[in-house]
Amino acid sequence: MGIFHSIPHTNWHFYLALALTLVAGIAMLVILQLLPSQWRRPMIALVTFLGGLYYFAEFFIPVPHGHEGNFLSKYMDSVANIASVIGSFSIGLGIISLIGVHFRTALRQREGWGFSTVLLGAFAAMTAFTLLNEYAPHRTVVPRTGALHSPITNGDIYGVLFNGGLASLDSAMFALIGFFIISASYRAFRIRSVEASMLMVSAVIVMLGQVTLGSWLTGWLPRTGAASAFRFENMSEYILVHLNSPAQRAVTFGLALGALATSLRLWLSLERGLYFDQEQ
Amino acid sequence: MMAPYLHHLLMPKLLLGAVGTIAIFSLVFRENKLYRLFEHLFLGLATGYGLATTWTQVLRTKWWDPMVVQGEWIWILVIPLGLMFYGVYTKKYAWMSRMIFGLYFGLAAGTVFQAFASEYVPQIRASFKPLFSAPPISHHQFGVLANNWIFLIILMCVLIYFLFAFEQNSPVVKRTAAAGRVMLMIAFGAIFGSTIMTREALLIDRVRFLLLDWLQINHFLH
Amino acid sequence: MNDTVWNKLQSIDPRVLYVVLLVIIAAPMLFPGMTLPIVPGQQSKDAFATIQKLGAQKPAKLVLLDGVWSASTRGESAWQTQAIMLQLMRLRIPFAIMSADPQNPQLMENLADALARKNNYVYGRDYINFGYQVAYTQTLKGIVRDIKGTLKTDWTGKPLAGFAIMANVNSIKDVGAIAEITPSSTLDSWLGLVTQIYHTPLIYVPTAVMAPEGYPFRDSGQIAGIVIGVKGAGDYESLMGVKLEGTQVSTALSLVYALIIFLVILGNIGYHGSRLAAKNASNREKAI
Amino acid sequence: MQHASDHWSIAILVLALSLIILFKIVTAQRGKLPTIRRIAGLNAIDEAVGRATEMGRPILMIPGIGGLDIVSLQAMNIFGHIGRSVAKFGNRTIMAVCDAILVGIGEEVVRDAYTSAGRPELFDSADVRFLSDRQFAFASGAAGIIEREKVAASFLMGAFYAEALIISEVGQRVGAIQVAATPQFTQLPFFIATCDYVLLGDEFYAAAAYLSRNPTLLGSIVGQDYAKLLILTIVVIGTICSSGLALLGGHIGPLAHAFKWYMDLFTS
Repeated sequence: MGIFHSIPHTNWHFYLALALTLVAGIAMLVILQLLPSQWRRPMIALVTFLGGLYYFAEFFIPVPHGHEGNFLSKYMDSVANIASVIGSFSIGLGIISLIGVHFRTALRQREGWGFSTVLLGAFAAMTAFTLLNEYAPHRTVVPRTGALHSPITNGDIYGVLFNGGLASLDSAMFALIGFFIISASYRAFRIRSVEASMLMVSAVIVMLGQVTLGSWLTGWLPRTGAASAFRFENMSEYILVHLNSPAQRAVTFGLALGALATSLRLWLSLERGLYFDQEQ
Repeated sequence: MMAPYLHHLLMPKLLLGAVGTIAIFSLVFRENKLYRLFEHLFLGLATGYGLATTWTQVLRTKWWDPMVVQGEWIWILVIPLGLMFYGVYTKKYAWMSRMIFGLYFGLAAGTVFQAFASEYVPQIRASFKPLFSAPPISHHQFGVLANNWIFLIILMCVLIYFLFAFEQNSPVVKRTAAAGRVMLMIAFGAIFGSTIMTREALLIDRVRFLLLDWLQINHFLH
Repeated sequence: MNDTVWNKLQSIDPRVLYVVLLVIIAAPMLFPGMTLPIVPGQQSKDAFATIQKLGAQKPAKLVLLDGVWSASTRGESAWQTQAIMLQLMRLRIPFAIMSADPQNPQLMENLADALARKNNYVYGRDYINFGYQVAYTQTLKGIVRDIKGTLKTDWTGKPLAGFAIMANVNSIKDVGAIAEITPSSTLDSWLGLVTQIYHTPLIYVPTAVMAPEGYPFRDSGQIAGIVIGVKGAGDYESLMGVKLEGTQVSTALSLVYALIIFLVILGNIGYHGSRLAAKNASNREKAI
Repeated sequence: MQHASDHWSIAILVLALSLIILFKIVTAQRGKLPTIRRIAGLNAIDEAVGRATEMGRPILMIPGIGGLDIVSLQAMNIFGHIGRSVAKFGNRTIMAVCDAILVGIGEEVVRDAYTSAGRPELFDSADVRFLSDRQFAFASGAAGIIEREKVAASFLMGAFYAEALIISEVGQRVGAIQVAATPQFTQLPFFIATCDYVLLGDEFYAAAAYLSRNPTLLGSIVGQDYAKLLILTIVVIGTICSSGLALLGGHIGPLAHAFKWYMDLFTS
């Protein structure tokens, strides 16, 4: 923040500046549209390159002695902010996609239009009450009557929608994994091949290393000495620390290089229009 | 006696949470109307919440306030830039959306160098583990050295499995790569096993919510 | 051929498994008396002993409970937190709550308040809640030198200087131990920024998934003990000789694990049984 | 480390790796087309697509639940290629996305796939669906689609987390052929347990090259391989150095200094 010139919003110059800049911005779009279309691909490539260049330069330009960063570093936050602000304008794409589909379904009463209506209603209600809870949490919606001991406020309704609705649906969905992990392990842990068996054996050892059940089975083994290595908790720890981590690290190296390569190809637009093939 | 209990069961927040949980759980038996209802409710709530918080947490704090309150007029430029996204819906302006996407491709790509240096090079360094040690070697030291050998061997096997440019037809490479896959499976098994507790604990917590917090069965038991 | 016992064994309808699972999970809640004996793991014992040692010295130093968990891992983290708080209260050790998640202060406070009522602990005298710390790294760097100056107020916004419990608590030097109750990888920042400086004992209280991150540091002595997931909470309760949620949930977990292993065995019997059967069948055909 | 000048040696390593990759890309573009080993999961794609067409059931693509980053873009890249063969068969593609920006990109990718296969009329923008940017809301929506559309094949490629098992287990239940690829090491076990084919580790990054035979991508893969070998060499030499130091014990000499110097090159 604070890197941009500012005019107090009480001053009419501020509104003039706003208007002019907005006009200029739209004019820029018009001009872009008028430019010859064979310029478009190179322009996209240029913009992409410039987008990446900032971070590249910020990293590689030497930092003068006794300084926190180089001359680009102080704009890091601003760049991140601008990116997230412009990016958040794209939320419309998502809303149009989801709401659009269900709006049409509801309107034309296609199969399942009832569900679409519920979705639209929930969407409207949640948007409204999240904002109302932000701006007027204590405003009364339903006044206190005989049945009600206290009036219902925006905050109350938001609480029901968020805690009763969103949050508990979140954890319910998360908890489904508890069911599926059972059927998945029942199906997957078969001694079919060396690989499948290894998957199963290490999974079972680690499981037994975690619960009392395992402590019973090998609890009789001595705490120390060679034999202690065969206690489930120790075997499981050995697998997790000494067998898991090198494999994981090797994979990480590959993935890091993959990301590096993909970034280079994108940044320098080497991928001859993979995403944007049909350039009209 | 019954009235307060009923009142408790019907408390909106609890009731919605409980019925919603049951609806979601019903999916594991079969997709059904109740699940579908709450799925749509869920998506609606989530999208509405997303939209509202995009305003309260991003646009208002990072854009509107700086622009209107602090008077940083230049921020208005964000509107035409943001509009470019919507070119995607028309053939004529689609390329403009590609331009703004391009900007984001660039931003996403540019950060990789610093990330690689700060996240992954340390892991390279951490792999320099001694395989020998000056005698006398204690019992503990011996164990450490043995583990370092195992570390290096597994690291090599797995890395070699992930070589693509070289057809793995030389028996040595083939075997090493095969060993690499086996090592991977051991690692995957370990992860699978160590994840179960956390997942089941969560399911148990939801069932507790239904039986104890909502139905309060413990009151009937004693 | 498809309805042989072997095939039945290796293709049980998942929905049957889910019902059995639900029954197993619900059982310990329906019959609270029904608990399996718990064999505490070494990791939990080390953690437990560390705090017992603090309780032995009078006046006991403040213990800092750092909560990174939110409602989504309540199923594990809450019972771990409860077990540790109970041990602290029984030893009359003062403790402070600090959070790295916006939801966490309320969740921890609820647990603390509920226990406080039974163990006559008073907020501000015996325990305090520093609340959610936004700039986490800066906070950690700060509290090493000056706790009151860095955190300034408790979670309700009252100045820390006004609380009796903070009278002799200035820097991390005055903290007897730190418990990191976390479902994510926050260990490094504590080891790197805080504990190494005055070798404050750190107790690692992760969800079961995160436990492996702690092992290397336990071996190097940078961690005093690990309370692993809900099993850790159960261990802890058995070490204190109480049976709370930790024990109950561990019991359910042990049963679930037993179920999984039983199913894996069934599946393999079925799988290999049917293969053997098929082999014999084909051999017989050859003989004829 | 925040800046190259904190540790030049490390920055130079990053540059060297980048240059190796770029060099291989350029040589490949110059027409020296490299071959890469077969990747089991990917040969299955045409089979999956073909079977889906026979059954007359749609194909589901999910580019993970990450935002607009390298991983999601790589996933879109792969889907661009799968999409082409789907379009050739004249089948229907449903793409479920978890990030608003990716909706736009997804539309582009799928439309391009149908257009370049000469079947633009088959593209329906309503089939590129934003479900939610909230992890488990997205999972519930994805599960719903899989169940109701009875998808015949689903391709789960990109950044997946806990929801991975939910989505793939539901898919397995409706009998979809599932091919998964994710850089999230901790989710691979669950894909292995539920999917027919799983691309491990950076097979995820090799996939696009393998499918497209596009020189740039193939070159990049070869470059990545050489980069891996460089890293392996660095690790081996590093191991020798640290072993050497250990063997020398406390004894300080030019050799010990050399060992330390090498190890410090990579110490940040």
